[in-house]
Amino acid sequence: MAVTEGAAAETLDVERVRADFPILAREVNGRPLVYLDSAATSHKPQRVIDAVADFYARHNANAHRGIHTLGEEATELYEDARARLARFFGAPAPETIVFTRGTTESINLVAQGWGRTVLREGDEILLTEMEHHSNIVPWQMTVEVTGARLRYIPLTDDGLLDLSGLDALLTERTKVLGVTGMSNALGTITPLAELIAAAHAVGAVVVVDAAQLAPHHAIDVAALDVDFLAFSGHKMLGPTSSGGLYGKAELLERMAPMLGGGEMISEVFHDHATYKSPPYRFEAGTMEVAEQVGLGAAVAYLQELGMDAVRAHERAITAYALERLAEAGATIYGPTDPAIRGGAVSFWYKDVHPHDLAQILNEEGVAIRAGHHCAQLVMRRYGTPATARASFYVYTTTQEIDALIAALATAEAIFA
Amino acid sequence: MAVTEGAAAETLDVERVRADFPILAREVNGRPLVYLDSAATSHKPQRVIDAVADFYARHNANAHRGIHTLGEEATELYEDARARLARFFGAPAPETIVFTRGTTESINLVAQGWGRTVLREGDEILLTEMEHHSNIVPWQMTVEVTGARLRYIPLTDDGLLDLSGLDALLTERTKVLGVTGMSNALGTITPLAELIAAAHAVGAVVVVDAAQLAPHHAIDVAALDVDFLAFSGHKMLGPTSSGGLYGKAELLERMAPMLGGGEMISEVFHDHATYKSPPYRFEAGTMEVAEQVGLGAAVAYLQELGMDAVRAHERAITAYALERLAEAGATIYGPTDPAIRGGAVSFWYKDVHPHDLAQILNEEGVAIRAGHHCAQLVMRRYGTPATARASFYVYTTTQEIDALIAALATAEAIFA
Amino acid sequence: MALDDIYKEVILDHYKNPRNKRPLERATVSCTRNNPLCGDEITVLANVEDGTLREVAFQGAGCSISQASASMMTEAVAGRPVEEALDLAAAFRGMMAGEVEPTEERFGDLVALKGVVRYPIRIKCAVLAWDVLQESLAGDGEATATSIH
Amino acid sequence: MALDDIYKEVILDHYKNPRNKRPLERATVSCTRNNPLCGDEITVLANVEDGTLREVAFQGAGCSISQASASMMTEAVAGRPVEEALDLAAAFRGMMAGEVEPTEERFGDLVALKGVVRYPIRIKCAVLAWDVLQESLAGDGEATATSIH
Ligand SMILES: Cc1ncc(COP(=O)(O)O)c(C=O)c1O
Ligand SMILES: Cc1ncc(COP(=O)(O)O)c(C=O)c1O
Repeated sequence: MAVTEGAAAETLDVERVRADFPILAREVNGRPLVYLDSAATSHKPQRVIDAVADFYARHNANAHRGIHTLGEEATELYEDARARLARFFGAPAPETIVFTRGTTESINLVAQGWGRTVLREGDEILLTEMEHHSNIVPWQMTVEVTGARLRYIPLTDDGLLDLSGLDALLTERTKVLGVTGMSNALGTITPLAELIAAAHAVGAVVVVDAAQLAPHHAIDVAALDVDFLAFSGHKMLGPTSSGGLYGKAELLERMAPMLGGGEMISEVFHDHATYKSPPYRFEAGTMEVAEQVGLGAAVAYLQELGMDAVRAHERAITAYALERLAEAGATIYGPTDPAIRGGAVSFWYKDVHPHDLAQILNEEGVAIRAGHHCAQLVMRRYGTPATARASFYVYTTTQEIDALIAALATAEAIFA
Repeated sequence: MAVTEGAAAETLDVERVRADFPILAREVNGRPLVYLDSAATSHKPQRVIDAVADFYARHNANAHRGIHTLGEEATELYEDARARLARFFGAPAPETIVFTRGTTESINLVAQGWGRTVLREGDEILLTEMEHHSNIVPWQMTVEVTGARLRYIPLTDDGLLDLSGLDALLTERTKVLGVTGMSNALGTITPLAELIAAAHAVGAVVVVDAAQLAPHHAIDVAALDVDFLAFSGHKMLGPTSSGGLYGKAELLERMAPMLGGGEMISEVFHDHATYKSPPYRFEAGTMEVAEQVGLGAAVAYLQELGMDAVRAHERAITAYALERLAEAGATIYGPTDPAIRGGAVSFWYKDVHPHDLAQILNEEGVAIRAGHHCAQLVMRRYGTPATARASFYVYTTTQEIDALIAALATAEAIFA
Repeated sequence: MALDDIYKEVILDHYKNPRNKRPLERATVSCTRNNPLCGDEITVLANVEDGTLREVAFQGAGCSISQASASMMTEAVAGRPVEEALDLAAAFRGMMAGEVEPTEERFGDLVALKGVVRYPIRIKCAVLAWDVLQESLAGDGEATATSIH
Repeated sequence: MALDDIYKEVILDHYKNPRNKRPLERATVSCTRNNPLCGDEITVLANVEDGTLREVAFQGAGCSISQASASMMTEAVAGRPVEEALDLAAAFRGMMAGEVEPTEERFGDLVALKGVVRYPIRIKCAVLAWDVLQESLAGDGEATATSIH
């Protein structure tokens, strides 16, 4: 299995991990910060903060431009980050990793650069109803230009993909299957290997939104045989504006650039230009150099923790949270088996509207997210405008879950 | 005049300025770093490095998402940066500033979001031959989709725009004039006020590439009456992956998004989505939050120096460099009057190829850039594949120019 | 405790027992808008005759702040000339921006929402109903899905 | 001084007095490519008969490294079977990647370029002519503007 889960995964020493994250020393409203919003963005270990600062203080230059020493150092740091990401994801070569600002830009790049080149009227793009807006809207925009058609895999009542009608949805008209590796709204981990095999059987290309999966799970793109995989650095301990797109070399080769400009060209004439080979064809203008270097440091940190241990911790803390939330009387959205879900837990607590709940919890230092989580199709499917969501990462403790549960009582008292 | 140059500009205390930039303490090849490549990217004062680090260490959260305290702080810092940039550029409202990763992305946003919406076959896009590839290739891509036609304002032998034939080039067919405020390859400062008036007289919209102008010159978009203005944070003391696009509100309102995804939408349905108002319509997914916060700190720093003093320093150091380079026997590309040019000086030194020159200078700690500077039309116009370029900023000293001149002698000795 | 500022009795009362939350058959204008942050949706319906808001109602679901604000709004503007209702909307927006003094004379029950000023994101919840009212009175009150933020 | 490593006599000699820098009327293959970093352009022309490079020439302008490398290359591969020329190209690339021992026996004058390994960006200058040679021998030697980087 490509999403590996070590049977004998080591566990994290969470207290030691926490010491690496300066923001966890913060207080909010006079209480210790209990940050349960890592699915929105993760915090950054000191090492990542230092990598960015150090880049500016010692190696700052534009990458791939200068002959001078700083230019060479910056280029090397930037390309080292690319190589590290390639290894992290099991990609065959660094050149299969295109740097982008994150998942949203990566999916737009596929939907435009590949989708608009390849898709025709009559073609179908198959998504799922649990996709984040970032894996829906770019395809809607591509549909407008190409005349292809969007279809959706529906959801079961308990938050899984309903694959019972897959044969009718996934046909030789299907040219793309866009699917999240893990839902940010439901926590669901999707059966990627199975979906990819089914898609390939009809000749469709698979675009995986790994924004939520990548931070918690070892991913091996080669073993998975995935065609494109999008990820966000800021959700996996890296800086904002870091991330990228893995793409199979032969697909990247056929892809048109989405942005034109400096450094992605080979030659520019008055009326046309020729472009570089991937990945540079897709990296127009000055890139997020310091940020990708910071992401390299984040990935190195994750590698040291060990992705098996990271996943084991997520699974354990999620199991604990699900149990405590159920005890407290919360309604959970999404699967309740920690083996097939990640650490983003959507819920309603009694009748307290998520906005009110988030506000009241914040007063106790507990940070959760309230809203539609950029997944309005999910909200509509389950008949609610919004949910409250608690999400976890390597620094989350059971004591923090306890703090969440305790704070729920305050909310109940106000709204009783 | 909108690009103001104070008659009695204060001057910079360059030594004090230098103390703010940690990288300037670096040595390269055993010599003090002499960084003459600020047109590629500027260095960052400690304050900017700290602003980014501080964001991660104390306020890190996704902007515009959370109800919790960190989310509110992150949102406030991000929007404060927007408001500061609006003031810095004399923009009427923060909402007229769209955040992007920099000039290249900004121009692509206009060329796609506005250009593809508005341009038709028969329409013309007028550029200049001194544009950076980032203000050429996005328009070529738009031409491919819309059938509009590209035309170019030619250059005079001494590196200015040749406006003698402007009446024939700028006609009622012209829907866009794309022009740089300052050429990165020639140093030329263009007569923006005049060009904007002429373009508006025929109903064309003006897109100014301010990548090089913004770092050195006070710009007042309202006084200039410019329609769109693109800028890069990393060239004006800010982090990589910061910058934006100013656009007149009524133009932004008509513009289609370039990227779809989370947070730029109002409502998402299976088959379509509705979008937010500008600027949020154009900010899909998690943005470069820490970076724009860092850019806010950079702009605050520039404001404290005073843009008149910044420009006065650029002018003085450029005058000195031009004089010394001419004495040394270098051939200058571009105008030689410091009043109408900025501090990016392209040259050939005797017969030493720019690549060789840059390499040899680097051995002495002097960092210059060699190449076509993403301006191949300029190179072709003046019949050279490449030039050497020395470029200056607030921390550049006359002693550094002297070091450059001294190092030229080494090159001459090797190639004599 | 700080939360008292925003979860006051009067707000909770309007939330739990919303006034004028019902269909309005005689509505001459109506408008539906959502808060893109949370997906909450509010419809405002009004019966305007001779430039006066004869009846005002609302529908939709949302958090306590948006529901209470909508409920109080229907009471505050019903029976008033359109001009006055729009003035009050502007004043309310001013109070939320911290620019208009939150006086009992001017705002009545609505003054209870003044604590929301301290929570920038919740301000959107508080003004949602007022935005929708304004849009419906602006004439283009068709229930389209244009956003407000 | 470190620069000696790269600006050796032999390199400067080939730069100042390039060998085989001329048109080649009997050329059976030719290819032009540019280095996108600096805009330097090199054309390689060769007369291939019976699988052997009878004559090899180059044209174009560039820095000392790219010009010297091209000049040395024309000397090194002329008269050799295509196979051998391609092997040498691969070996040269290996030397530039620091993976192939830079021996005089194998590389002759070309060994002078070994110092370039320390300057990653200049490696592109050194291999440019070899890339172009390879492409022209690969058959699709039309002078198109595909990039190499
Ligand atoms: C004049 C000009 N325009 C555009 C750009 C592109 O800016 P960026 O690389 O920050 O997108 C540059 C910088 O290289 C420039 O000098
Ligand atoms: C499942 C999923 N996909 C896509 C995204 C978008 O990622 P980003 O905002 O980093 O572009 C997110 C994050 O919000 C997500 O959770």
